[in-house]
Amino acid sequence: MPVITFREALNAAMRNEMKRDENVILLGEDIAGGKGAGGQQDAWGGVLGATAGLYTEFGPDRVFDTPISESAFIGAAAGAAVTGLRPVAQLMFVTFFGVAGDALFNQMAKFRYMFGGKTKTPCVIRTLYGAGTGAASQHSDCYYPIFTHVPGLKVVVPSTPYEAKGLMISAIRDDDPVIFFEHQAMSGDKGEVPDGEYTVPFGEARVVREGKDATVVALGRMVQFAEKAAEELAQDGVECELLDPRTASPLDSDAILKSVKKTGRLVIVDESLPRCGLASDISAIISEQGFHTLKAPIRRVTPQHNHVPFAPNLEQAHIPSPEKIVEAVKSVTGGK
Amino acid sequence: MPVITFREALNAAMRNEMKRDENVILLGEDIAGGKGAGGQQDAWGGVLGATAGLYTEFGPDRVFDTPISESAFIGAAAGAAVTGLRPVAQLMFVTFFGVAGDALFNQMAKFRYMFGGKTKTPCVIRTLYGAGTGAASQHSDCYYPIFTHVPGLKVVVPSTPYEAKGLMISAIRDDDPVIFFEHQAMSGDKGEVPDGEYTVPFGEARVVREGKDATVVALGRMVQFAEKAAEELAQDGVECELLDPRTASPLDSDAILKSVKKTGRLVIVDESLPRCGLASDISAIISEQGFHTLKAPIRRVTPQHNHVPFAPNLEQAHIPSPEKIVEAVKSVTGGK
Amino acid sequence: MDLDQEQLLDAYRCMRTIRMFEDRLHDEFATGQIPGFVHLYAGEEASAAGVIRHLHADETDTVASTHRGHGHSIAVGCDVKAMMKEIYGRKGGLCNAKGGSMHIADVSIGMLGANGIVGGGTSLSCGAALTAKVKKTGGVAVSFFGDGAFNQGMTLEAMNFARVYDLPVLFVLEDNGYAESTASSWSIGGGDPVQRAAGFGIRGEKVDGRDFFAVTHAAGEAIKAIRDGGGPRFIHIDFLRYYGHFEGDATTYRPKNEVRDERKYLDPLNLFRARVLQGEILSEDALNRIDDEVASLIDEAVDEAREAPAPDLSTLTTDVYVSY
Amino acid sequence: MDLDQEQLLDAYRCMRTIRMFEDRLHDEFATGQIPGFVHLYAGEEASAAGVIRHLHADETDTVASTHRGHGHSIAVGCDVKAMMKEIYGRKGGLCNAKGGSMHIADVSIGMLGANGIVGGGTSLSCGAALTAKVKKTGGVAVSFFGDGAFNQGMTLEAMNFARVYDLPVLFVLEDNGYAESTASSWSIGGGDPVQRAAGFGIRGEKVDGRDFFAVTHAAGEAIKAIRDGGGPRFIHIDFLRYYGHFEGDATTYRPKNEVRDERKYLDPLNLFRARVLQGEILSEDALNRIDDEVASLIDEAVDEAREAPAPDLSTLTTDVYVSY
Ligand SMILES: Cc1ncc(C[n+]2csc(CCOP(=O)(O)OP(=O)(O)O)c2C)c(N)n1
Ligand SMILES: Cc1ncc(C[n+]2csc(CCOP(=O)(O)OP(=O)(O)O)c2C)c(N)n1
Ligand SMILES: [Mg+2]
Ligand SMILES: [Mg+2]
Repeated sequence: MPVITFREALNAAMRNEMKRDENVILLGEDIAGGKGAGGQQDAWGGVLGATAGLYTEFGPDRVFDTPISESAFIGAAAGAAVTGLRPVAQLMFVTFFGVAGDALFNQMAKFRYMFGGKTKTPCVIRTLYGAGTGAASQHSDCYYPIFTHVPGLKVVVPSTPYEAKGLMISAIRDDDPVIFFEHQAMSGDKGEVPDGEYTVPFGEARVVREGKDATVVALGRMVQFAEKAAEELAQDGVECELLDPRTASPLDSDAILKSVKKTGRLVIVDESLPRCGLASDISAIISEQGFHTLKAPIRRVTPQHNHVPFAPNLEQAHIPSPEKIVEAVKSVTGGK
Repeated sequence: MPVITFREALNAAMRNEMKRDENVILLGEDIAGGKGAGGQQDAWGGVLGATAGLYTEFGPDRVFDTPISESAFIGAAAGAAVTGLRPVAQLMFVTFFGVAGDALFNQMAKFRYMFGGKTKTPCVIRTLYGAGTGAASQHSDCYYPIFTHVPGLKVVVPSTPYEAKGLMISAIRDDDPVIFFEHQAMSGDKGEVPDGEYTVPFGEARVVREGKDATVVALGRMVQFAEKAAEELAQDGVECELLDPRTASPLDSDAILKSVKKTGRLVIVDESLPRCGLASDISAIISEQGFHTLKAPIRRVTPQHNHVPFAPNLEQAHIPSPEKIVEAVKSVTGGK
Repeated sequence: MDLDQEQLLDAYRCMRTIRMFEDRLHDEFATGQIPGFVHLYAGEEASAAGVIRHLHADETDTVASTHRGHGHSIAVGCDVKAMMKEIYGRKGGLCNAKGGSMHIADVSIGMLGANGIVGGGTSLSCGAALTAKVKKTGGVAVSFFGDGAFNQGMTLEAMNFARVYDLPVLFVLEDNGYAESTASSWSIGGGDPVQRAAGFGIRGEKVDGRDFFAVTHAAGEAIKAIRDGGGPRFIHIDFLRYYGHFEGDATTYRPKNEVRDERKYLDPLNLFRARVLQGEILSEDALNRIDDEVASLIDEAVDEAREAPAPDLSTLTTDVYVSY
Repeated sequence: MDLDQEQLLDAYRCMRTIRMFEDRLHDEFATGQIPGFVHLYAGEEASAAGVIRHLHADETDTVASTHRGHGHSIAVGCDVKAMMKEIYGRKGGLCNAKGGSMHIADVSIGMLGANGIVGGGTSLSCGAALTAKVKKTGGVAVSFFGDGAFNQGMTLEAMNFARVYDLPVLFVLEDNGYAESTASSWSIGGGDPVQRAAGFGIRGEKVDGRDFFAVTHAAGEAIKAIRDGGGPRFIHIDFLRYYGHFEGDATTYRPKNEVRDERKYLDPLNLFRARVLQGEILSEDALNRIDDEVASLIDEAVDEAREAPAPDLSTLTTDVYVSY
């Protein structure tokens, strides 16, 4: 199978859907690049290159570079979606939701409900998130819990290039607004990705690894850290069952419950912040529904309640690490 | 003790602080009212009247009606706070955070951290929240979990006029940005409130009622519903210990843990949405730290994962009710 | 006058329906039976009627409205009875009683919704215009917003966005003198909305909102230019709202007698009648007949709304997603 | 020319410090030792130097900056060595290594921060101006923002807000030709920023950003008018950035030789030198001495930054709140 990067996988998914459905359009800042400039057109392909070449291939009526006007173009994505297009818009970094919040939370998320089910809003908002690149407090947030909180939105947090491609195709075909989180530190990560089209479902957790001693739930970039931890733990005889929920909303709580029923132990690894974060959310759901199967407290491995710092050593200390995951799993399995 | 409304209690707190400290200013849409108009000035005193009379008393250099420009005036509050004022700005309804999100989450919340502790941002953002008035999806949200998620902000959710006055005085004197949630359906609620100045602390839960059978945590408007439920339960011999955390951030998890140690049971009543909401957050913290004291699963009484509907019967069904609280408590105390 | 009799009668019916709908809601609200916030459009009828009559009846032309959305909804052609049920929060409401007054919508005919967020509709119109552009439908997106909304960054961003892509958007500033209790003469820095639009490269014009003929002339010209591919246009419509900001507003911020005089001398319906009667273009009978028909329609709408049951409780959690 | 020798030397030192700081960072970044995003200000020196020299050294006058904030920070008087440590992410950084290049600030001298959010600083300036107004400090708040930021609703809202309260804000549009790879000639609808400002009732002027003297003259006049109580002003400064949007940008969107020609013929430092030497106002020696002094300062700053230790891990969770 071809080995390509995360960004190439996303690119392939968007290209596939743009070919398949002429209602799919792209919007965002410098997603082509060079708009109005005297040099090369399609010069950027988005800030990390995931949309490279799509302007050249599909032209200016399908790929729209925008001014720095998030509320206008995210709002336009919502307005275009209810009137018949399937826009894929990029909110460059999720932190910038601060300037597009109305369109995201109060318009696209609410249309269908407020209008009594009489409309649909098929759009995808791609956005970069996550720490690890030295981008500091205003370019490293993991705000998917905020989007998960709000009904009407679906929230996708892919963990590998394979997943990213299949989930992006699903997202574009979905009839609801989907917020698609791309970890900036994973953009160059490589993985096996088939050439053809395929979808990966929403709301169905992926069993990354089977095990009987403890359930570990991780999503996005944390999946690879949890895999490392699980390998290390396996050497000590602790077999983790690792689940990747793929989507934070909808959440496949059944799969987690099922696994916890088997293992009796749950560790949730999440790069988002601890207060009202996704780890808390999963913890609450599982402890409510799976209380009697739990043999130890649910442990959450998350950053602490602070913003993402700039200095590399602080930043690394901020992010959950394989070591912290190992420690957390051991604490619930009794050190074994 | 004088009996006054929630709105009057807030008014008294702001008046007190404006007298005490000339750096306290007010900003917001129609917080005085009549700006530039040919009729009465100070005609509104804010959308629910909480700032009535303050313009007349303190004048145009302390009370600023604003255009409908939330990002400008909430951002201005942040900028004024770092340069020496103590602004109290009103984001009319918390749903409107969508148009002021940047100033709230990415500026005021992050300054101190990003600047290495070398500044402080003493400002208060007052905001209306909550269902129950038929205001529908875009005027009824309870988005305090979103603010609780973000470090650097303090989040206050008062439950009575007495609490509101003391917490507002604390908020204005606080050196960090404080988001102050006022339930729109409680604005006319009355309670005993002393005339003089007093503060109510952040991060210290109030024991509303003592009991040994189950701990009930509720905040904001849910406190009165939980009190009703507790009275009803007491008639059936179930004694609830009711805690009002007062502030969602900081959260007094110690007080909750202590109570749960005694009762072994926890029900969290929260008007905010279930996913990544405050009930989930409290549940996760207590189940992690108090696992071995819990005799039953933690139950959350919250709305379901949908927006606030318009029709009164749907809206009532959406909000947690005393009946649902009674049922939840009984489910964890074994029906007793 | 380039409208034929039928068009004139339609325009009058539209304005009269709006007026009676709003006047009646004003009375009904006072009885305490209507939940939530209600913002009435009375006094502003010539804007909705004069602009929207230039749009096609299908969904290719669209309207994005505001919290004060009844007038636009009626002019687009929303079912008046279903609107009334919606506002009463009853089963059969246009949005199944989930939206209420502030969220009335019928996307199937291009009515993209009233909006609880001031300025929220302007970017939606850019999106609808993008659809028209990409699908080459020839459609125009009309965005109505108030004087208060004109100071909201979203609105200003949307104007620039529409300009750089030459989107077919008509921006209509409904300047009714106030945003809540704040005077538009104060809140709009510089005081010249047409100049502000020009600052985004958008040509605009100011019209007297009491004069249906002035409005519809300006809108017709602008919409034609937009359909011809000229990109966005702007109209600044100037008038006064008759009622408070919302029902319940004591309106003490207004100069005494402001509304009394406005209603007496400058009522757009009276001015319309005077104009068409003076020129003997329409008969008084024909106009009165419309008044009667509309009165019956509104009576029926209120009766049906009052009698309609509340929506089923099972609908509380439906319609959040298409699938989940 | 209304600047005395000392003022001219100061201005030159400011520009030279910025240039050398940025050129050096460009080289250092290439070595891979600097984390995160770095946006360089080279080519734009006359703006920071020409505007900020009119501000008082204390905290009553303020500057809100952008992601491209090194130049403004240096001009305000931030400690250059502490800035360098900050950018390297080391102990002793101006923001204790928590902010990095995009968040450099020193509020104690009125530098309200670089800003990772495009347009984020404009409303902060309104707040600083409010402080000046309420406390009657006579202070002026300068808000720098780029051509991209000029299309961001927050910026436009802030301009209106400043106007309606006559706030002492100077809005400085630094139009360096591009927002990332997007040309400002395309993104700014209407193409005339001064007219856009006029649409908010704010008087503005366009100046050539290569010409320090033109900039400082325009800024001086505007700041004087603001201090005299005239409310906000606007300046549109026009130039080109020399490096990519951020370090690592291949800049293929630029016409070939655009920067080469710009540097060769229009470098603001060269133009400054030519002007003062031609008039024999300053000696070449004096200027060269400054070049040498600045070169040493930057060398030392880089050496010290490289040698400084990483910040203590214990600081990860501090400084979130004053108290919690
Ligand atoms: C973003 C936002 N801010 C504030 C409000 C509260 N609000 C509702 S209507 C209104 C006044 C709107 O004024 P204008 O745009 O002139 O419209 P009008 O009511 O006059 O029709 C305000 C402030 C809101 N709904 N949304
Ligand atoms: C709200 C927001 N949108 C997008 C970005 C990403 N971004 C960072 S700098 C930049 C370009 C800014 O252009 P301009 O304002 O002209 O400033 P310049 O970089 O040219 O100095 C963009 C799009 C951001 N930081 N914030
Ligand atoms: Mg108005
Ligand atoms: Mg630029």
